[in-house]
Amino acid sequence: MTAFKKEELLIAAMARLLRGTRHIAVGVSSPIPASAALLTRRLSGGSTRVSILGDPSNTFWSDGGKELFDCAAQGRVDAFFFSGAQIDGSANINLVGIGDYPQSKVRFGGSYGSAFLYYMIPRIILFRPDHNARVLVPKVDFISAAGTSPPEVWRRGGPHALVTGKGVFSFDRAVGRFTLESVHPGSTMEEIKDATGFSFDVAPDLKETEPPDAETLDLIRGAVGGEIAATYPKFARETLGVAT
Amino acid sequence: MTAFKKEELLIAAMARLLRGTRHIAVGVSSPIPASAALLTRRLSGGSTRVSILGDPSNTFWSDGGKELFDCAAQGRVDAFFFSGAQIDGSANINLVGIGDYPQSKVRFGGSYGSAFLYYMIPRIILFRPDHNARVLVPKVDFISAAGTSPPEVWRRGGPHALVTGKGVFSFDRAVGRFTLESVHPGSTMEEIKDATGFSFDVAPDLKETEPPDAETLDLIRGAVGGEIAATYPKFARETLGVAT
Amino acid sequence: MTGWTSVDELVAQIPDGSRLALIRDGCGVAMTATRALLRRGVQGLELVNVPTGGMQTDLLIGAGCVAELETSGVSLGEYGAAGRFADAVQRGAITLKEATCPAIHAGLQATEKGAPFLPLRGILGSDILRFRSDWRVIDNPLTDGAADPIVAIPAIAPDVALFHCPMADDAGNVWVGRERDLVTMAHAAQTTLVTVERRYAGNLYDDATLAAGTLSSFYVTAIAEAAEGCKPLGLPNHYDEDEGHLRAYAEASRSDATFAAYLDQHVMRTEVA
Amino acid sequence: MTGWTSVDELVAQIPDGSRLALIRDGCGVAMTATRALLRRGVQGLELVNVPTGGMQTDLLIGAGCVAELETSGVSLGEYGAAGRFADAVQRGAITLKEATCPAIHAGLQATEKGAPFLPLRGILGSDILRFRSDWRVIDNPLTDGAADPIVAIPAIAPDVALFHCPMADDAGNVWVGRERDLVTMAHAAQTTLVTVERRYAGNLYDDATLAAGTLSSFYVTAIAEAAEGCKPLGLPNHYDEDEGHLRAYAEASRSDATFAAYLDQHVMRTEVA
Repeated sequence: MTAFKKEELLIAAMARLLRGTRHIAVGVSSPIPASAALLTRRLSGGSTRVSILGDPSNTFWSDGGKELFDCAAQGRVDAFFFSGAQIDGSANINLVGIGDYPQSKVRFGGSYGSAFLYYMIPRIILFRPDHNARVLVPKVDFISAAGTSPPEVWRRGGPHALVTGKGVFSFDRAVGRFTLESVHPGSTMEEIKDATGFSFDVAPDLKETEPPDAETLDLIRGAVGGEIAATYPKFARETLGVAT
Repeated sequence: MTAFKKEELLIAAMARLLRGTRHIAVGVSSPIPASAALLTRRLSGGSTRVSILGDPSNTFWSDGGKELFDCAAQGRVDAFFFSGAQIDGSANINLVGIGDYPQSKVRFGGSYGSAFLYYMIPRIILFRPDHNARVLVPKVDFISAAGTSPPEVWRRGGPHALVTGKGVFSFDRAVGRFTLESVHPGSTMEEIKDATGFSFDVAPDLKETEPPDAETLDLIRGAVGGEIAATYPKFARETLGVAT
Repeated sequence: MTGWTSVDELVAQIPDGSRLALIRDGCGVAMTATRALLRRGVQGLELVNVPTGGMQTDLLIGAGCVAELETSGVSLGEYGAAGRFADAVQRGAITLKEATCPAIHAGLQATEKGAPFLPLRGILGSDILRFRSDWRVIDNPLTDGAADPIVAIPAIAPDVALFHCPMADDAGNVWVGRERDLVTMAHAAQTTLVTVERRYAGNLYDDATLAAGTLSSFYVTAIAEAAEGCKPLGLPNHYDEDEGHLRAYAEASRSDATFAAYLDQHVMRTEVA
Repeated sequence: MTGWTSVDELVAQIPDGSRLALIRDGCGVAMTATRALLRRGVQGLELVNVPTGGMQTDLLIGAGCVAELETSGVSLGEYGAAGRFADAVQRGAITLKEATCPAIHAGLQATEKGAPFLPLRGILGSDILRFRSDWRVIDNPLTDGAADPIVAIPAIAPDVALFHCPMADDAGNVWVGRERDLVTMAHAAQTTLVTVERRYAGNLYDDATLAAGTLSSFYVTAIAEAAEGCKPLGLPNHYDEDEGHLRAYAEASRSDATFAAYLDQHVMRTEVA
């Protein structure tokens, strides 16, 4: 097996979660999600459309910043990525602050579009490379966007999976719980349990996260790397080894 | 006094009603209102803006057909003109049909934007050159847009005046009635009463409609005629005597 | 975007019974495509005029293709009344959803924004409201109890939007220019079909000036080339309307018999350049 | 349109206490004008980020010019946290109206359309809603009784909109290109102030291609020329952001003292080309 970096594993793992989507949108400051989206487009033979906010060559917006939200509301965005300063076991995310709102102990940027997109886009992938109990908490201090909603609330979208530096979780919206589906090479289930502040289920067929095969690595380091360099030159150069 | 045509009298009379407006919009198929608006712009020294639907050199719209309505909703249109297949004494207008709706005996085009603009634009001038009891009726068969509203209805706009081929009426929104303010040269108050299907008040100082003076006629036949010829060449040529 | 195709293949993507959104005169009425649709013998259309109709709507009604019409008004402008429209309404041959221009814009924008309705000022007191059982009067929820009625306009969700533009590129991006209502229609419709004057060589997004007036291929289902595709109506900056033709159509639209003759002569015979 | 003026005269038209709408990074942030506004010592601004803020918002907050901020998020992007924003929030020095991006768009569009509110899906269950006493949850009036809660976003009515564009013509028409949010801002605001890279010789409406990306002078109060007016931020197709400057700003924004030094050095001294 070819050697691979953790970032390459994450890109490949997220691309598997994106399979079959027609349109993936990626927010700013997201080199790994953007790479996963571009890899998905490559693997789809170009049929998957990718919109990368802030990359003019990969965006078709011509109706202002509202177009992403309108587009998602029309059901035309299939997948998107969120991070979270905190994520809890009900898939609530906190992008606002730690401690009591509003005078939080730590203040982050804000909820951005999450309080809308989480309800509109079918496959939201939560992504947080650093997997620890300060991030993955029993209950978030501020709910920027709720993981689940009562039945009377109109909702098309929601959490699909959580990808961290240690493993991949699926999320069951009916039950409102995460299930650990795979553990990354080098991590263990025990380690994940210790580093996770919320309780979760474990898949009966818990696997090791499938490493990227040689062909996938070639794509990541080649075609995808070349494309991602337009927006993230440093990431392309230093992580994917692209000559920029 | 210089000889003038009926149309020139109407243009001058309407321009008096438009004095002091910042922005006049004019709909399609309205050569006399458009001429009155352009005359107002001339008399204002250019400070009054005129938007003529369908005339690219006199429109600034670049946000689609919705822009006129949004613009009026923002309070940025001060004056507009409506006609009416029927107009009643409460300033209700009917642009839809004569007889029982929907299978009217006579069917017209429809209400267009009237059901919105009548509520949004402060000075709506009703204009109907043919003044008779078939048009000016006790009660319209279909209210496309209501002349007045109960106090709880948000309303910035409404009927300001009615200009016909025989005279000029003002409209009192609090009372909900027209008042005859002036009678065109060649008409009489008796003739107007006979030709009007609704009851109206008469101004204590009822006057003859002031004919256009020589300077105004020069403007109408000169500068205004030249401008109106872009949209209404036949009108400019045959009525205002513009060489086109 | 499924790709570039012929006008006949384009209109084949408008199923009978579709809710079909059509733009108003002077903003890109796809007349060549409409004639192809008439020749196909489309049935049961539910037209949505954005926000008004003219000859195109009158033709489709006269030919018996229309089951329902949502409109703020139909006329032939300075050429007079839309005879087949008026006749069909008077005979009760079509279901008419009487509207007012900004309500149709608001309904499409509601769909564009994924909202079930948009609130709209005005309208109260108009008989339009009496006959629109789908429109609701609600109280402005922000007044804390003070009465402030306002009309909730339900979202309008067309199956298909059909219009004509100056150009599109190979990738299927369409240059709409100032006609932003076409953007709203495409956002609101499930399927968007476009005819264009010509193909643009290159990608419209590569030119920042053209990009400002471009609708992405993402919203476009199929495109066909149709030079002078608005005629006998006009396309701004390209060609004026054919006044003689429109005057003759206005005459023809006054009776079933004269309309049938027009339809046979100008529509049913195969389009010839 | 009152006309072309200087940057200092332009910002003189932003009264203390104004509700000021500002566009997000990368879409035409008027940084030269913002520095002039800071030098003027503006007070008590109620900022509306459309829909997010960056260095511009952080600067105005750090300099003590802001009483209230409506935003969906403030950060310096890849350069890190907006230090003065975070500090002011933690100290309770500004009133924060926490929002989410499409709610700010909807609020401006409500004003654009003269509607008291627009309904918006999502949001329910978010703590944003708990802290926005001005937002209301209503029942969708179209369901005939079935529960379907939806949030009513009140209209946002800025006193002033301030942004930067590539060019404007003598008549005051402004070429905004693809940045349609600027159009919405101008429609929603009472006063619209624009800085531009350069004057365009001629009338933008005379060119159908340029007209498609043009905001009419009708909506524009005043314009000033400010070459590189977004710097150290970027303007698409014109110049990139100044990474070194932004990195240094991010450092400076971490404390009052370092921020004060930045402000003195880069803002308070008269702008030099």
